[in-house]
Amino acid sequence: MSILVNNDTKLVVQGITGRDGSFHTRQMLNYGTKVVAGVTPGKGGIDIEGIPVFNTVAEAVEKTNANTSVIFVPSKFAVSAIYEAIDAGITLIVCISEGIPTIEMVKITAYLKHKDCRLVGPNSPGVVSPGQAKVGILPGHIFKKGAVGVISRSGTLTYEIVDHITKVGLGQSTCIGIGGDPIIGTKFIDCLELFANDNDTEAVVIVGEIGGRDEQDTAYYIKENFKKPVFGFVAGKTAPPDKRMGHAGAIISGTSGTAAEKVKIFKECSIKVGDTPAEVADLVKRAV
Amino acid sequence: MSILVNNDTKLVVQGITGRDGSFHTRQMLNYGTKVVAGVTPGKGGIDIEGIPVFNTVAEAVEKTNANTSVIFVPSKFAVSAIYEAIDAGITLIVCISEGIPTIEMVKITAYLKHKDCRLVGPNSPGVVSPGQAKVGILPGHIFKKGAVGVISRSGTLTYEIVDHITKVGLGQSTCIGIGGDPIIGTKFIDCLELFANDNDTEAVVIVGEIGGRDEQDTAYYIKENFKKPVFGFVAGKTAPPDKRMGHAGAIISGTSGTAAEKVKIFKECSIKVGDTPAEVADLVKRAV
Amino acid sequence: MKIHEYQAKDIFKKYSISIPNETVCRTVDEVVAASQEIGLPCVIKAQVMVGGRGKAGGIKIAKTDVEIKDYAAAILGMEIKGIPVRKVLVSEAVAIASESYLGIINDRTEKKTVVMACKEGGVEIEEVARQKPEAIYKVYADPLVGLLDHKAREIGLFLYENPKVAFECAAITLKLYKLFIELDSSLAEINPLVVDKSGRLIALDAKINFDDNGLYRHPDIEAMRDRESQDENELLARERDLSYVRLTGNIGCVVNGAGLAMATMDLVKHFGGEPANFLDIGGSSSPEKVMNALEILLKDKNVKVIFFNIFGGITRCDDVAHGILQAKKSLNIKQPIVARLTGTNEDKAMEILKEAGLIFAATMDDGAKKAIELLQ
Amino acid sequence: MKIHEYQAKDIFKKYSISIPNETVCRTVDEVVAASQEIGLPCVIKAQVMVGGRGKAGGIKIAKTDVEIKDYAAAILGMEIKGIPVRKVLVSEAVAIASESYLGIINDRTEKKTVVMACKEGGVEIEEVARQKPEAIYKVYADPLVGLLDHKAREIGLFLYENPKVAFECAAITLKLYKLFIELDSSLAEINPLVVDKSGRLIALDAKINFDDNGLYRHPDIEAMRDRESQDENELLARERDLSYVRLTGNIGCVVNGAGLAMATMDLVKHFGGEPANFLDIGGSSSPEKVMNALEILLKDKNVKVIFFNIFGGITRCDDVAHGILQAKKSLNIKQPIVARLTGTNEDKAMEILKEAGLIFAATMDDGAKKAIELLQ
Repeated sequence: MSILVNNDTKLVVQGITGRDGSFHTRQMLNYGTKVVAGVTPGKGGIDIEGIPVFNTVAEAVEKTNANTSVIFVPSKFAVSAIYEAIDAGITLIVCISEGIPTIEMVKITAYLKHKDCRLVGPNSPGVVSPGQAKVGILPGHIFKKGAVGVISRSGTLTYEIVDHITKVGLGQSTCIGIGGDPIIGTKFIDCLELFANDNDTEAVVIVGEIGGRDEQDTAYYIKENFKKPVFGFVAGKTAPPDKRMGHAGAIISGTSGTAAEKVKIFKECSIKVGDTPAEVADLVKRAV
Repeated sequence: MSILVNNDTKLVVQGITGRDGSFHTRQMLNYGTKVVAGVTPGKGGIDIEGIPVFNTVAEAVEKTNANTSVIFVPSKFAVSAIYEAIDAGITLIVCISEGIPTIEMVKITAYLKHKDCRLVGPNSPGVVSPGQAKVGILPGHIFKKGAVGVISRSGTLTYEIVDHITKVGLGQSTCIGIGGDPIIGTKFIDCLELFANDNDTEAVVIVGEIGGRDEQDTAYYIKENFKKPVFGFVAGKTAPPDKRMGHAGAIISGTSGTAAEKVKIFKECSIKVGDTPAEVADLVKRAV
Repeated sequence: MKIHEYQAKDIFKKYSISIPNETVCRTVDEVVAASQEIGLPCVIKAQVMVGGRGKAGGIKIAKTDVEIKDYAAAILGMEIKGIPVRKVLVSEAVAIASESYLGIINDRTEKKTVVMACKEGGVEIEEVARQKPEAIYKVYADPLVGLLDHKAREIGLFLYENPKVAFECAAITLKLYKLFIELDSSLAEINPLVVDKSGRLIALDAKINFDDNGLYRHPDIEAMRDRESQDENELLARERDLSYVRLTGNIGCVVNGAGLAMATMDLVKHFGGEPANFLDIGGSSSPEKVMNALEILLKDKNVKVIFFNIFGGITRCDDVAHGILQAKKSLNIKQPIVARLTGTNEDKAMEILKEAGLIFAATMDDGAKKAIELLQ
Repeated sequence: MKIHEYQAKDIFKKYSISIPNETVCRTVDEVVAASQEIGLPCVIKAQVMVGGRGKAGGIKIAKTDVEIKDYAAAILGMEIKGIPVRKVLVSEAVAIASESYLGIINDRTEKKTVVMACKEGGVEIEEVARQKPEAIYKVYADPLVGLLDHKAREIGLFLYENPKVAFECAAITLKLYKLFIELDSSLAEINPLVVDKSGRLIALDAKINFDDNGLYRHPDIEAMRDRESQDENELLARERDLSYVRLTGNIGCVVNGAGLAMATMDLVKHFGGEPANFLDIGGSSSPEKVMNALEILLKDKNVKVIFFNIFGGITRCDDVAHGILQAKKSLNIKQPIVARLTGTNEDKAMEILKEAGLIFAATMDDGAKKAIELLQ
């Protein structure tokens, strides 16, 4: 089954004519993702990698029945791209673009409230359901079809952990990079709700990091509601307070949002935590 | 049965300490309306006409279970008063205040969209269900309990027509002054939907005026959907174009929104139209 | 509230919407000076707040210095629909490649702000809406988020095939929307919006109306009100917080409430008379307000009979009666007064007025008929 | 991004939030002049962007001219948490009747802007949130409509019993919210907000942080960045579009991706080493970016070993390898380099680097361990 993206995913690439957009369109096509359309306002009519390009997402949806969008536009235009996708009736938006002001995410969240649409990201590396579809920039070759769901706030750290999971002989049902910004469309708990109902998923790995209290809230949620085994990792144990560690959301405010606090609450909620990426894969391997 | 206001109405008066607020609180109490609270920010703690005054609507609702609000605050504060009532969980707001900028009504309409709350007005004279409750400034003595629903865009013209209806020996189930502004919370059609399900209402009188196309839309709606007899009146047959006739919404734009156009469409949709207020009452009398 | 084209263009300038090079002038000499500044040919446009200026001869292109003087003199001397032309706009003659229409209003039915575009410029949009609605492309702004960029792009791509022009149009649409919202407009219109020979978009004409209910928070807009070209009675009524509109008949109407005031005019007409005005004295009317109302009413020399139609609710009939008495004394009213006063304190009113020489009416119908009879 | 108290107060002034009469000074002479202007007693406050200035002796009340000089000299000469004090704010000593806390942030969990108020001023709000959460009154702004007036009134009525003060506080709350939204703040705080003896509300201290992602649309805010008091390596990294944070260890880390960079630091520590820095070279990294990264890294003289941890995805390992080769040549790198390069084009990278004298590692764990070993 998998979650979010699968064989029914019909993808429109927003910003397909850009450097990243065209490169990853090729990568996604190679992986077998059904990329059906591209959008770059003003460039409607051309083809990229054999994919028709439209001026508007609405037109792309009308002509190709696209249901999922991936956004590769520069940060200044990403907000508009998200609204356009929502208004066009896209049901899943994966925003790779980073650098969106937080207050715009506050507004987008409110705008999404009564819409039948889910946003993953911004600043997401993408979503992959191995063997079915890859939406975003995650490198396809590290994945293997399997029963471990992965949810992560970061990009390359996700590759690292997925790679370990694959190398210990397990595979993934779906891997979601939820993005490293303080306010994101889809949080750990939202993914867990989906994984709970996905028969293909037997265990879940949560890759968290410093900043905010999403991991903490998720731990309590898991303790109360989530029946499948969950494993955790938290990056940033050595991060100093009040410094932004790359991701806009990765910042310890005073003494809150530390890795130690998150690991502690994970453990209190019976979530096994790996000290290193390799250890996470070993923990999963031993349990399933 | 009646609609909107009845014996279960528990009213909070916003702006109760003002001249109009206190005067009409007395009038509404005399009529038998269950006025349970008043609100004037900063004056919480006092009594007006024996009614406790609170600083916030939320507090009034919490302490008195008020479910309906009537707004008598100066126009500059009316927008805030409406939002406050919505946020406090009031389910019917009757806004007597006039002079609210149109764009604020555009916003309020959107804010109300997913809320369990109805707004009547602004610039409404109020709502009366004779024998049960009077919310607003309509003079109580002209009403009589009966089976005619009245919906009107104006104030004193409503009194005039209600008075005629009463004098021909009929009474009213509920009379709603929907307000004379271009954008209002509750329109003719909204009231008709409620009257359709009200067993106490056997016929409906619609008192329209120049400006906009609400009467026209309503006429088509009635033709298709509304089974009870409807009678109409349209004020402003002699109004010149492009002049605001008192009400912010009573303005003929070029050649659209004229009384002639409205009367024509009423008649096309089999709605009997009275040429004078007295004639309207006679038409109703003859039909029911 | 309406403002002149030149005032609307000043606002456009503030919002960085391109307009032609132009100057507003009050005299022929100013026009000549402006035309020398701008260069020939020049367009001279009458500044009056009514439609159909072109048809009335209020817009001319002058190609020579002689034409400039002739046209300026002609236009500055003319009346358009009864309104004397006091100012003209002297404007560069833009080389037009194409014309379209762009306008924003609040849609009463949808309860949203709507942007309307049409590939034909210079049209009367309400006429197009009636005759060829499919020619108008509409996008609605989200009331809370505003006009989203992609909606503005939709407008641009509808009007223009060239992406560069389409995106410039989208930018103008966003500016026009910003102006519309920030200034509490009820109409913001660029008609026509033109592409000049160099591919630039220019607002050739501008129309902005304002929501009267929003004016209190825009004193700078209120200050633009052209008092010269407004009816003095209407201005006076506005100052005194009364709603008054002058009509052409001879029966002066004094009514409480806008709907009833319209119905009263209609009734006078219905029974064969001609109302002289719309006049709403409002809700809680004091004797002073009645005095003020009569003073304004009587400035209209056409008024031969006065018809009071008061349905007391908040308005107390005795207040109105006192007002009538005072006015009769101080204003020396010669016209007969028909009074229909019903509702709150009507008995007291009768008592007050019993020796005032009024003609009383029991109903609106009765009052209207008596007023008409008095004219014969 | 953070700014100083005096800069935040300049912004407050623009938004009509009352602040004390005060002046920023760089020298003792300036402080003396300012104190004469303002009048004694005066408060002298160190302008450093860290908490706990008071405890560190960075805030003093001077009652005499002698104290002014002494305190000014002392504070302008001190370091607070390692940061030298270069400026002080000289401020009137406000007669305080009561102190409270008012702050605005974006709540990550609720995904809404939240206003927080507390009846105790001068507190560390995160501490209160942990210890006594019920002492904090929160109201959420509607993300699309904004902070509604009645929500601001709620804050005012929570903090103050006197309605006049409560409404003044509501007005300040709306201004602070406006500022927060318009300037892309991540924190806007008045702590303490005081009522003075005459009943007026004054922002005695001010703190505004900004969302880095929003800075591109606020060049005026970007211009407030205090380059003097920031780590020069961090500034340089920012200019070169790299994410760098200096730590105190000796193993320099070069990583692609923020999460992996943190995990790399953690791993070094896990195996007993000390990371010298956080350094994310980003996604599509060119050889130049690797060069830049190494140049910045090597400015930190504590770095004894360099650990490259690259998981190629968009980042191509061969680009990184070229960067390392170039840097080795031009920067004369003496420290040993441990390289773990996996993913896209890793084979090419190995080929490029085979004679570069690097220590290769197959995994992160392996790389971290080797780096640590090299120190011994």
